[in-house]
Amino acid sequence: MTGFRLAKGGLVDRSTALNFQFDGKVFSGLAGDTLASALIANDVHLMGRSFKYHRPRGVISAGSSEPNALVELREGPRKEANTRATMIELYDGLVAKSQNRWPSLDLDVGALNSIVSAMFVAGFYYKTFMWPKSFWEKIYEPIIRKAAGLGVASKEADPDKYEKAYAHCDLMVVGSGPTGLMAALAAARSGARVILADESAALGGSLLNENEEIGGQSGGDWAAGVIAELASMSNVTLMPRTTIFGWYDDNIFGAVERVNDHVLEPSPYEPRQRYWRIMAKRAVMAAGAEERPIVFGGNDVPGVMLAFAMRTYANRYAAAAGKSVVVFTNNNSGYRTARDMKAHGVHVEAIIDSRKESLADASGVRVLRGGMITNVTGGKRVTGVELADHRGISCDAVAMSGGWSPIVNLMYHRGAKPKWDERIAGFVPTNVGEAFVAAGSAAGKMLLSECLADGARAGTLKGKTPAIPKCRDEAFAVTPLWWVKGSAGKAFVDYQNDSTAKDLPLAAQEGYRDIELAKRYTTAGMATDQGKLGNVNAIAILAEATGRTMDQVGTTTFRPYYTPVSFGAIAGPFVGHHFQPVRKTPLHEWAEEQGAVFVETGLWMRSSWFPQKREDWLASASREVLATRERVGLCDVSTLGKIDVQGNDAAEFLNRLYCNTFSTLDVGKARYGLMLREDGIVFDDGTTSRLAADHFLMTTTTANAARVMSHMEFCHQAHWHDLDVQYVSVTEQWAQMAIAGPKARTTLQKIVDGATLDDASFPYLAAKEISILGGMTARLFRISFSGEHAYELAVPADYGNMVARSIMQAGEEFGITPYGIEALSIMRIEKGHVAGGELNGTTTAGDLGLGKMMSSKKDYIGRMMAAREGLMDKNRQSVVGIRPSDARDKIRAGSHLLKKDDAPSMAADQGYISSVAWSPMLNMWLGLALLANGRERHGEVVKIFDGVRNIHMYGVICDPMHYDRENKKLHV
Amino acid sequence: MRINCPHCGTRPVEEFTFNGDASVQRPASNDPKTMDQWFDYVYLRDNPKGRFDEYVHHSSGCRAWLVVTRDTQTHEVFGVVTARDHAKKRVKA
Amino acid sequence: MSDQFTRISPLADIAFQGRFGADHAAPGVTLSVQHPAAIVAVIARKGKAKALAEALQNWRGVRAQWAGAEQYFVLDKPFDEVRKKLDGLASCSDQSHGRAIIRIEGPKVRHVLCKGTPVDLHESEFEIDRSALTQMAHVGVHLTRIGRDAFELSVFRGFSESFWEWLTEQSEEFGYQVI
Amino acid sequence: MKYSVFSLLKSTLSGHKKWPPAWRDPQPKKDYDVIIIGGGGHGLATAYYLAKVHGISNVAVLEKSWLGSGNVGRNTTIIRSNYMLPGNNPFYEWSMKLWEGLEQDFNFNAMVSQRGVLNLCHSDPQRDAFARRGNAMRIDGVDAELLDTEAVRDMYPFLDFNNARFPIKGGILQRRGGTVRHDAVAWGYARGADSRGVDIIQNCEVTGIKTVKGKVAGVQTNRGFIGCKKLGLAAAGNSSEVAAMAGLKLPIESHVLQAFVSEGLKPYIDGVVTFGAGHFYVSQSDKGGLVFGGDIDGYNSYARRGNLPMVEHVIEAGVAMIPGLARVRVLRSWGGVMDMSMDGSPIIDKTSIDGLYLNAGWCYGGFKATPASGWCFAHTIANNEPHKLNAAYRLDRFRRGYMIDEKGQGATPNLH
Repeated sequence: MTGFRLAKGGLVDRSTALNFQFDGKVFSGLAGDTLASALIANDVHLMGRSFKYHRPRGVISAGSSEPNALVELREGPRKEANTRATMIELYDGLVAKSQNRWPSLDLDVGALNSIVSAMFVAGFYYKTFMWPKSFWEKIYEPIIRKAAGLGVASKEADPDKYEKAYAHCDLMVVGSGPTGLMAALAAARSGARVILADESAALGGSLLNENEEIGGQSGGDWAAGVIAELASMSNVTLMPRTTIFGWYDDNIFGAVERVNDHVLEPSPYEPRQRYWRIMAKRAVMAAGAEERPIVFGGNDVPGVMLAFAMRTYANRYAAAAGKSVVVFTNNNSGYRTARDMKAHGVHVEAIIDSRKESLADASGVRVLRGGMITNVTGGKRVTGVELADHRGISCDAVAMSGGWSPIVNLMYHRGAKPKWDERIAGFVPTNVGEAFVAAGSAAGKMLLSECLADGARAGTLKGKTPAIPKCRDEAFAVTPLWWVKGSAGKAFVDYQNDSTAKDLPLAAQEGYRDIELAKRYTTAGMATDQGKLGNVNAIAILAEATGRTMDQVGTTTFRPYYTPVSFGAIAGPFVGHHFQPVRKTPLHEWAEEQGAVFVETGLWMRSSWFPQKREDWLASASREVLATRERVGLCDVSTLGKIDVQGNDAAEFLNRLYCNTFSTLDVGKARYGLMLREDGIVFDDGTTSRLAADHFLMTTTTANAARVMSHMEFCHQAHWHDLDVQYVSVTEQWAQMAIAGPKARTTLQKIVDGATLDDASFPYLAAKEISILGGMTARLFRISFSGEHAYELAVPADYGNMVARSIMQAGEEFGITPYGIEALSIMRIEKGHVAGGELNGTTTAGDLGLGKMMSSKKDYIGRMMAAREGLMDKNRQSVVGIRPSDARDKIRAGSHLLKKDDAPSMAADQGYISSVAWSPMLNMWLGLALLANGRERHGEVVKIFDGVRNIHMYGVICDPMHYDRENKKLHV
Repeated sequence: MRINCPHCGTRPVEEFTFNGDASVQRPASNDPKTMDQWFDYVYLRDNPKGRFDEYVHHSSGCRAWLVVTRDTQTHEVFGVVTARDHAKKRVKA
Repeated sequence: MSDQFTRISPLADIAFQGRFGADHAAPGVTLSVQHPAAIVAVIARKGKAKALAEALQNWRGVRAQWAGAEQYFVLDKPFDEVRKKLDGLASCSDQSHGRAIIRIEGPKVRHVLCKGTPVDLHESEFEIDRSALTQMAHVGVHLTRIGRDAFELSVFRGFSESFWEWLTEQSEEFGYQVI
Repeated sequence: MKYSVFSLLKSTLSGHKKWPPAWRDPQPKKDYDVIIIGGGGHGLATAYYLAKVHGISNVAVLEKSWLGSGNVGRNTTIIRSNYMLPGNNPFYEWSMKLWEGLEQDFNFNAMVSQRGVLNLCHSDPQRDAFARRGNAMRIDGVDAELLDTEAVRDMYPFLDFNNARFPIKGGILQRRGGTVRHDAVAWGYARGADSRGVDIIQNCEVTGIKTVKGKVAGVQTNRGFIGCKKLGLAAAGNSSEVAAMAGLKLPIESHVLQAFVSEGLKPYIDGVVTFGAGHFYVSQSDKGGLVFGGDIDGYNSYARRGNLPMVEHVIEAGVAMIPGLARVRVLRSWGGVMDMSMDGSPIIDKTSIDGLYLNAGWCYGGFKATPASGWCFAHTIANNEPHKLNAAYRLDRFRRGYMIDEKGQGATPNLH
């Protein structure tokens, strides 16, 4: 043995040395090491500080349950806090730092908390820090927040990628130890689709850590043989480095595969981690059992660790936790560790067995039966132990085993609870249904032979169960020992959160008797290991303090995540600009050519304005409005929802959906329609055209397109299935552009084939198929949102950019100008047309001034509820126009309105400004507002309250139609 | 949670949108005397702990509206029919 | 109809030919943008579902892909011809420009697609010529298996660029080729 | 024993052996003046204010499980009063005022921490809507600030300002908003109510409501019949089930809302921030965990657990808002059952049954309302008439057409 690296054995690759840094110091480890094993091999045990008292802490476990040895791994944007040293596969160039200490791990000022720790009992903060009142936020809380927390997380974007995927299988096996391998083998040989997942880098589970014998070979060799067979089968998927973190309804499992956490940087084509949703017809829980600590004085001094962990470091990683070891146990595991350590040449001082009697094989190591460790000496490293009989034993490491807890967390993610089994002194699974069964030690089967047989049974979906190989069993016997009562110093139940054995009885004494209350009051079980190591001890101590049984106290609720999961994995590739897909219109390229500034509108990118030179948005939009109102403008309106409605009952269907009537609409004509929700509130509006007796083209607002479609599907399928009507979204089929302005007709006429666009053949609200550009079939609608003489032209999407360019060319002589939705918005506000600001899900047709559209001759969605008292109330807010009293003032959307002489208060509130625009036509700011009893108040001067911008002024209420009230321009 | 869409087969819950109690039925009459029925239909909901019939839209699949019978505590799905068949059956009954 | 006009695919600016991603010997998947003569959404009129299904089955040389209850996408024949042929049986809507179709094939095709769809595409569960409506990467996808290791993915044209970006990124680890 | 630094010091010297129980564990009496069903935040607060404000202390709070086991023990701890509509705004502001004096009032440190609630906006219409909301607050004297992008960047430079799909265009900030240690609210109210004579009876499940001639007479429980003159239902999440015992059908659906906490971190984010282009909000607890959540799962449920699609939806939005979160790990998720009402607003009212009162429909906003809800419900029960602060929360508002719909989603509970 050189230092603490054992001379022989282990699964590490002695030919590959890896350099790494911990707290700035360079160390060397071996391929196959974890960071924890490499540090232990370098005689580094102090790896972290605890949460509350900042106690020095070393590694406790050798797996994912580790509560103490948490480090900040990597640097810069790849830095990740709280990473378990026990799960970090060593790679060359690894950089890690200890955390929750200042200024250094060795000298941590926070450890002063320990001195006043007598006061810091469970719940102390609920009883103090209340005076003076202002001190909590200014003084106490900032100090607590700074001292609390664990690692420091990066605030920079992660340079690595993540992926998501779905998987399906007949059988998923969680855990690849003896049980899991047998289960997978049984299912795989019958031809079933099998997934075998294990959180470790290597498959084999405990067989990699323990000295076992199966089928005449070592456990490791047997496992390698089974894994090779499984790997050769096309119906088997092996998933090492994959943690099943949660069980969800209908046997869907969430999992994270750590694809590239074991390398310095992933390849550019591969993700760091991959998130899986595994849909398993059946699953087997074969994750084994977790060893428990014993609660005794100083059970947290670096060098004290679980017995299983100590022998794992020796057997698998060839790392000795010490040179002279004491074992403290209440079951056979301690003996196993003593034997293994002795075989590795480590001196074992004694086995302290809390039981008066035991038959376990100590292989010549001194056994102190009925012994108790009351204290561990040493601050940052074990120097010895003190026993209840005041004897002292010098040593540099302590192995402890308080018994075993089946790892069943996943099985209780859907609400069931485990039950206490006295025989193994652990909570074992209850039946949660045939789709998810526990096997092996996860089911409380503590002998290797039982595990192999149980795994084979659980994995047999059809046909014969495979033969069970013979093996050597280690006897299992345990007598509970939870808490060494005469402990000197602190005895920890929850290491990371510093909950001690005394906290739980105190919680009970104060009334927090329920395990859930005790957990919340003491924080035991709430650390990053979620109580994997400490919860059973906490339950036992609480049971004793309150005179209840283990089952009466019960467990806290098991919940995802089995181990913590990175945000990145769950977010997958949908981050940054890829958070949501981008939806582009068929005229996007044309708009880009015209210099459009795009704006996110839902998922769409819409052209917002088309600046020239150094115009800002207002100058650009104003110019676009003037050009359109004086000459002609072209606007992309492709995002409006378009739904093809066909069938013999299409007209009847529309009659029932809209509050106004569509059955009377002539073929070749368009009509504005208003849809209500069933509660009588306005849902959506748009222009719908009749293309044939049994064929309509409905348009919806951009925002509501999908909801209108769902609504139609619901109404048809759930209410009116007898109607002969078919409908499909054709939004994406058409590039649609508005051509508006006095020169719209002349511009369009230049590209239309044959037809003449005069008022006789193409009057206002005409809607017809035409031919353009010498043979392209298009649809032309004479409708207007801007208030100008305007058309909307729809052409098949792939031709959109070409047609838009042709129109620009045709209109060039008239000064055609592209305009965006800013200009569109200005023009609709000038015209008093309602849009999103007014169609806000709380307004009625009456509020919008559209009450007359509501037919009284037919049934339609929303008709009845619209008649309720509250929806007819004359004091409801209705749409009005508003202008500043002083034409130089700028009014702003979101301002509230008060009576001219009222002081601000909610009670006096009269409404608010819903939409605002600078009107280049009227040379002032103007808007639409929702005002109580608004239609009766045209001409009234109101106070405009804009408290968030601290700008207040007066305004005049007017008709919503600010511009061209006679609609003359429609017919220019 | 997975739902067996009669048209598409079994799909996970992310493909579906829920719209609640399917026991409600849109009244046939517009007579103001039926206001109580309308109020019940629009606003009151069966909300049992246990077996529940609900409207579900296969919004990211075939876009059929379904009536799913499901346990609201265990989320177990007992049965699925299309809303169309559900409505037809109700007319007969 | 407008055959003399040049159609510009929404993927024209992004689906460049070539070899991309990880450099394995052979590409894991091969992607190509498809341009069927037409895509017609066909929905049975009331009471005509069976007759429609039969008419489509008996119409030689036409691909009719299932697209929901009593609905199909009919490919390859011009819209007017489809409409005339199915007159009285179905309502037809032209979607030729509304959807973009990407073919993806190769030994890793299922490995790529399982990153998007929850549909089990294992041969034993999803046979050739079968279609599904599903969602991948927040985009609605009409998916058809056209061969053992070949699928067509049809999406609304407005999403096609985003979808292409996602699909190619998922293919990178296997190496992919665009033809 | 009054909690103070002095009592803590004194107890430390005696080894903490003398701390009395925070509340008794009484046997139910034969009858009470008032029974409250539900030992959560609202029920305990109601009992506290019945005793403290109205002098009614012959009160029992019946809790079917452990006290605070409902939504008060499983929320994301946020308090705010940034409402827009007249029916809501004064009520929530009253709640905020009660929070501000709560700890001294009930002698329990609930860690009321006004570190600010910031809602982000990502479009011009959204900013206009925020201005409307902010002005509705300011018009009634409630604090609200409209921030532009730069002001948001100054506060939280690590939000995604570089590569966002939906760029941050500003936000609305309520500095008086913040967080409260949620369990401690239940404990503080329980201790305060208990010390004023209220019986808090845990593990006592109501199985039936007895009425005589249209008047409440008492409740059947798993611990026998308990009589009462007045009965208050404060069992949000289960309101429909409890109300059904009295033959009432409610405008409510029960839905599951998931919440999450990350591993503990050194101070990362100071206040509460809400994403405006998806469902995500986050704050950091005093212990260091990032506490966050998003939207309800969307299907009716009484299970206190959800499914993965909403987990993904929330966490995608989280990383979209704060790219650095990618390497932070989420530790635990859980679920609570919400009363989703038909307009997204609650009900605090009398019912058609004499002596039966209803406190329900909190959607996922019940925690911040706890003090005012208890205060108003106590008033309503004591006076048999709502206080003007809860006058809009009437049960008949749907029938009459006076909904309080902040989101404008209508009678679709899972969209509120």
